[in-house]
Amino acid sequence: METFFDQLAIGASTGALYALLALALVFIFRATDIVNFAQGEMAMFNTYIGWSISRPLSFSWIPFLSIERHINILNWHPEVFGIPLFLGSESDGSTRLGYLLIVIGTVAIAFVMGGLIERLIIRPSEGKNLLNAVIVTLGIFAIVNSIANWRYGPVPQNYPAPFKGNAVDFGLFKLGQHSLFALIVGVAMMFAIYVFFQRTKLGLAVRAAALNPQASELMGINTGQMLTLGWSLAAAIGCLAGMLVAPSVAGISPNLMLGVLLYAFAAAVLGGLDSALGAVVGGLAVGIGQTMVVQYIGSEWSDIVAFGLIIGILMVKPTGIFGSPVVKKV
Amino acid sequence: MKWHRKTWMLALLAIIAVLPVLGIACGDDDDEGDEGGTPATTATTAATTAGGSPTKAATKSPADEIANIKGDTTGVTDKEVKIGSYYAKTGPAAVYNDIQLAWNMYFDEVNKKGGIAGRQIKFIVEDDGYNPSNTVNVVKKLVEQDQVFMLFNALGTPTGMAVLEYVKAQGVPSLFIASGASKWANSGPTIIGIQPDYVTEGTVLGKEMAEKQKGKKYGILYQNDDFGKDGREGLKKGVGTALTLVGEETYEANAADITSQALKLINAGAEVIATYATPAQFAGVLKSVKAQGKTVTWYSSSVTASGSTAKLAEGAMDGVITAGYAPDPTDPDPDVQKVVKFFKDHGVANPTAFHIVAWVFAEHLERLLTVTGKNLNRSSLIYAMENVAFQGDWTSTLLYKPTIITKDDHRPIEAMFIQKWNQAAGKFDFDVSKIIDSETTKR
Amino acid sequence: MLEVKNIRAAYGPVTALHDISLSVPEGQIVTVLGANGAGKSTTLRVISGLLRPSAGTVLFEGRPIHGKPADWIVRQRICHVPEGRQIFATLTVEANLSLGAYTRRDKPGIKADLQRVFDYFPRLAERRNQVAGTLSGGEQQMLAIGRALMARPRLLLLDEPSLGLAPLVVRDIFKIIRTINEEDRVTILLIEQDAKLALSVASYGYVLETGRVVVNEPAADLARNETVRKSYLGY
Amino acid sequence: MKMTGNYRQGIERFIPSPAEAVVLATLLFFTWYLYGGTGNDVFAGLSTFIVVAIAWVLGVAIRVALNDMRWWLLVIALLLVMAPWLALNTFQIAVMTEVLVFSLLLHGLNVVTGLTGQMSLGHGALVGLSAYAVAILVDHWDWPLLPAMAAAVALTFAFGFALGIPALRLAGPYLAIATVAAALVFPLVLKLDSVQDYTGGVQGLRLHKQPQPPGFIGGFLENESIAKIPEQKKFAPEEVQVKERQKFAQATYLYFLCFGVAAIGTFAAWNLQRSRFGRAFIAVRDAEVAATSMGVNTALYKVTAFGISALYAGIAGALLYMVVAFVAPESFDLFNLSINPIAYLVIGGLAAPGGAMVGAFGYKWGPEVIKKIARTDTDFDKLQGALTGLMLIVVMTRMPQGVWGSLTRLNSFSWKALINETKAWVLSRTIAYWLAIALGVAVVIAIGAWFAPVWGVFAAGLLVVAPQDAWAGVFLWLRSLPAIGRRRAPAPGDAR
Repeated sequence: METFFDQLAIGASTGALYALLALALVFIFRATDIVNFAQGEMAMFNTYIGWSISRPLSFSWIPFLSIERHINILNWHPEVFGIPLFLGSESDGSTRLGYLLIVIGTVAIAFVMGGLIERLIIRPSEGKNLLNAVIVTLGIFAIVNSIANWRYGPVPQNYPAPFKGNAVDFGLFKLGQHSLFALIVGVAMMFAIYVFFQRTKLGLAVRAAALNPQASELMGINTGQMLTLGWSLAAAIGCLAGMLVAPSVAGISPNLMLGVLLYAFAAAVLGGLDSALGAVVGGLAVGIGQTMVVQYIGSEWSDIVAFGLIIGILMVKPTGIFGSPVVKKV
Repeated sequence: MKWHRKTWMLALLAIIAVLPVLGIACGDDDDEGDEGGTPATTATTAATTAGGSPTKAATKSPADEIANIKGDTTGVTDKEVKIGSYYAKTGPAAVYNDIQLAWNMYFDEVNKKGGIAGRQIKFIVEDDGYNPSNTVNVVKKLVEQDQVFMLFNALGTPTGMAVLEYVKAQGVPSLFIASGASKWANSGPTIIGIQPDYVTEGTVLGKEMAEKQKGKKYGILYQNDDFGKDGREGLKKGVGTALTLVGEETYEANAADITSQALKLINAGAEVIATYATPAQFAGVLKSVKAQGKTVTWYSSSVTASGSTAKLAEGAMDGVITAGYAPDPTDPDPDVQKVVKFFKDHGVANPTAFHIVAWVFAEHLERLLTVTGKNLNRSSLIYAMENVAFQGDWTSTLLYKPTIITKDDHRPIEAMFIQKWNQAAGKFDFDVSKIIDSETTKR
Repeated sequence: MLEVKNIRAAYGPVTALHDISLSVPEGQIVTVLGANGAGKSTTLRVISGLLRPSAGTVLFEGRPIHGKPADWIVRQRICHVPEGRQIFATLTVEANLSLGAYTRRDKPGIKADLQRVFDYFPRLAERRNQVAGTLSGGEQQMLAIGRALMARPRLLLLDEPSLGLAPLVVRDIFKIIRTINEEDRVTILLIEQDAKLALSVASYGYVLETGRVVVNEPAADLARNETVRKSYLGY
Repeated sequence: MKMTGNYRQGIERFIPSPAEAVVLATLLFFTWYLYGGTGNDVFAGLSTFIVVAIAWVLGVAIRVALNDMRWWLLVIALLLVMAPWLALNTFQIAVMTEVLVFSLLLHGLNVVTGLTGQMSLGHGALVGLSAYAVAILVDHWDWPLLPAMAAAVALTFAFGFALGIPALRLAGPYLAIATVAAALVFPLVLKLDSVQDYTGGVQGLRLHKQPQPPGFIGGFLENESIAKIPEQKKFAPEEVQVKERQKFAQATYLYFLCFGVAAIGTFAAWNLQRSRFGRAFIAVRDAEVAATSMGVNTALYKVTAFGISALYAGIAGALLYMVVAFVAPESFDLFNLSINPIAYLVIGGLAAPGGAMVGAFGYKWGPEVIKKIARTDTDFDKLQGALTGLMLIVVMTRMPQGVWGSLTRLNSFSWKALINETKAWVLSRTIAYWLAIALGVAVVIAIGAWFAPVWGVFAAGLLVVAPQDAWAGVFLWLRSLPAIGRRRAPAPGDAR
């Protein structure tokens, strides 16, 4: 039984990572009706940006300001559970931005970049064949991947995890602190997305713009802005996902998301592409399913069974477990 | 003029009738034609490549003999020699691309000093994305379009396997292949690997386990490809019956997380886990197993034996035992540090173990080309490699034992050592006197 | 209130409107009649900003609105109930209605208007939590009109509200259209195939033929007009 | 196919349409690339300019001389027949052979995606299934190649029908992911310990005996006046030359084998589209419910579409194994054979046999050209992916119907209309807008100054993949950008 719970815990922590990216996929699908293949790569690139700003700070570019004096100015180091929020001193004496600042900064950059991508690349291809938009996202995939490969190199880099301590003991099983954090973020995000789409006017407008752009314009909704907002928010969610994936897979590399994206797709589809709850449930199901297959069937069967099951479930429920049925129009 | 459907059909039927039908209809008799045809061509090649050297070797020393061997000089001029290679520049295997960049830096330096025997060394490195069907394409391009003289240090086992027969049939030397498959050692004169093969390496690691961990239970965790499967084979051979095997687990190269496999082994009672995994995955599993509060002794392949893996593992690598054949950049040895400085001077911020091995590989090629000298052709090159260049005590500056290559021994680097990562000191601990010449472990 | 002057518009190479001018005085119902393809819907699309005219002007209270984006025009409180209703099929009735009030910020006002729409269309109140796609054709038309009312329009553009509906339902809807016009003082530009019905509520009428205005007269005169009677009224 | 409508008059006759320019520039770039053009020199960009200029002139010449698309087809067919002699070496013949093989795969995809509107991202598995079936039959049971290929194609065809059944229940993205799952599982199954004896596991399977040209054909092709050997080997000893000639004969023979099959396949695809079947497929795509009510058995047609496309994929797989003579699980990764073909099909042009041909050409040659451009610096070759992505995006946004689609709509492009629209667009913006753009440009330039290579790569990429953007001004692209904060208000002509 201990084995079972151990595997359950590991599966849940991998599943949490799938769920995070799946949430971004669900978000963009609901907001724009597009299946975004570049979601993982955008997340990867934004994570790299997070990585760049998390490196030791150098203040040498500020004239007439010694490092010490500068740090004294910002010498306010509030901590939550031992994580420096704004600035932290490392054991080697260097100063880094605190985790909270890194997250805020990176998510902000991701938000802007998502919007820019929508405006500059997706917009011109809009209103044509849906397949075109999908191919454009494949193009973004290739561009982002190769720019990351070129700027940062293929070698994995260390990425800071907010919680580094030992696993939390739940009696039956232990869950790594970071995995627990990822799970909590995932569930919180799921609720946030639910509230955004179901309970806010803006979320409703975003959905309407995706459902029927023309009618939305007649409601006074600026559909262009809604699409941009959808991409921005999806990029921000993906970026959060990337920042949580990177520490758990031992570092960030341009291929960070290759091992996650397909499972995230599987998770999103399994749960139903338009359901945030489905993304989380699907992510956990895929993650736990994989570990259970490793434990009880054999490791070489893990992906075969996982993907086979997804096909099987889709046969029974064609729009995933929580997905709403597709409306066929005449 | 109007094109009716009939016209189209007639035109197409004509094509259909003339070309493939005739061709395929006759396709069956080429069974015999082929048997007859291929040996004939091979015979011609053999005549050109061998050049009658063995008979004359008796009168002159092998070194003098090189100058007289005639052979295929494709890709060689007086000023330049064109050498091809393929690496993955994208995808998960792109981490190894640093090796190629590093030996390019090495030869840039050589070229600046006038090249070798008056020739500039020009590399054409193609990107195959570690996909064997792409490799077939890029090697065809290198051989048939770019007309390279030879292939050097091409990356990968599945990729190499895909083109092995083609490269052999074309008579293009493919030397010092960057892969630890045991197959290279017996694939004919024109093919040779460079590093200790994974079966041998696994055997060395397994013997170490048999010695130090006698009577315990162990499990194997390996990547589901040639690399992992060769390693597994060697490990099992080396361990023999000294330890009890509780399970073998595998994972796909792009897996995000392989902790589940490790936990299965630990929960089955394994006290020792031997892994054939790549650095990122290995570091990940070390970290999460540690976070789960489980303790286990890790043995791992030379692929993960580097300070950068330890960095990724964030302290969880302490005490991991690996096999190795080249030093890590963290090694304080002055020769190693000189090489590290060389790469730092060439704009590499953090030279890794890849840069070290690239240096070693490059030295081998430089040695071979230097020994072959002015009369460079495919036959003389192979002759020089098998009979002159790596016979005595020539040792790469970064290795501990001489490299030996003969006609019957196509395993260049064979000396290995066992090392243990020391987290506090930030380097590997190992005993130079205890270097295992895997010559002894040869099958 | 609305002044359309010499507009011209095209879909690709096909010119749909050659030269249309019409005006809608405040507080009245103006109807546009015409056969299929005469350019009625296109005229409305130009007014509501879904289509940019290639020439001509559209003035709303003396200010030009042509070429402005649709969502800006909605904020001038010109609401368009499009042909084919265009409701959000997968959203609930209530969500559809609240989208109608997207441009408004006054919560109490929205609430009151919601109540008013439910008063007009009690069927919608019964089905407020139902997914709009499951409503019947008549209910969907009610929803589309109700949704437009949620924006508290000053000018309402109605495109064929009777299309595909049972005669009884049509009568109900036209009753409400008149109420909206009289009680809420909403100016209405109505497009209708059923000329008799349209002329019964309208005060002024235009007849379009292949993208041109051929007749414009007060509704009462129009009903008496020989050609109109022959081609559109059928007697 | 005959170009109809009012033919362009006056000065406009001398301006190639965007699609035409792209195709011509690409063709010319190939010529330049094949015959000793150096992508390695710093002036690659400049050379490209020259090529584009030549393309322009040639475009005008072709437009004036031939205003009938059918002649283009004839020229293309002729070029294809001549390909082994136009190619410089056997490698290029081999690539052309693969172009033919892939055109079959794309024809198949076209039936499912282009005609029937079902997105399948799992065709790699079908290709692999067929290739492996041939390999196992030949390797394990010593079947002769030809019957093995026939059996494999039949097997794949049957399997395709089976794959079509899930398609009945799944829609859009769900179907896409289900097929992705199938494509992912396929190579993993090959590596299972239990089937390793047959599939060769990770090592894959090799074809030891590629078909040799039979006696007289071989003799003909090896003939000194027929066979081509590489420049570098012209002065080599006789036996080397003989060997090169044999290589040429072998490569050419394989090429024509595939040419025959591809010709039949293309013809069949072209016919299929115009047949009752093709129209039914399109009906299923465009209005499924309406089609059902008109008595079209949509289920049957969907499954048939999958079956036909599997037939094509099977033929492609069997030929691929014959040509490459090697299969391994890693060959069937998701992007290589499942996703990229779809991307290139859409680039070539959906729902048109010509589109599949163009797509196959781009699929095999695009990366070669991009490699050529990218290798101006060791650092640049890492940006190959970026160039490919840029090409996808530019084609998809500028030519939504694909290259072929744009070619067949040559007349709808009007230079005058473009200028008018651009003028209107410029005038409709405010000063603040232009200031914002200027600021943006300044920022981009600043970044460009920082990582200078970006400029070279992107400019070269733009020049080659979208010359119309390069000279018709970035305007074309800017025009498609919306005003700040909103979507472009629909212009007359935007069919909504």
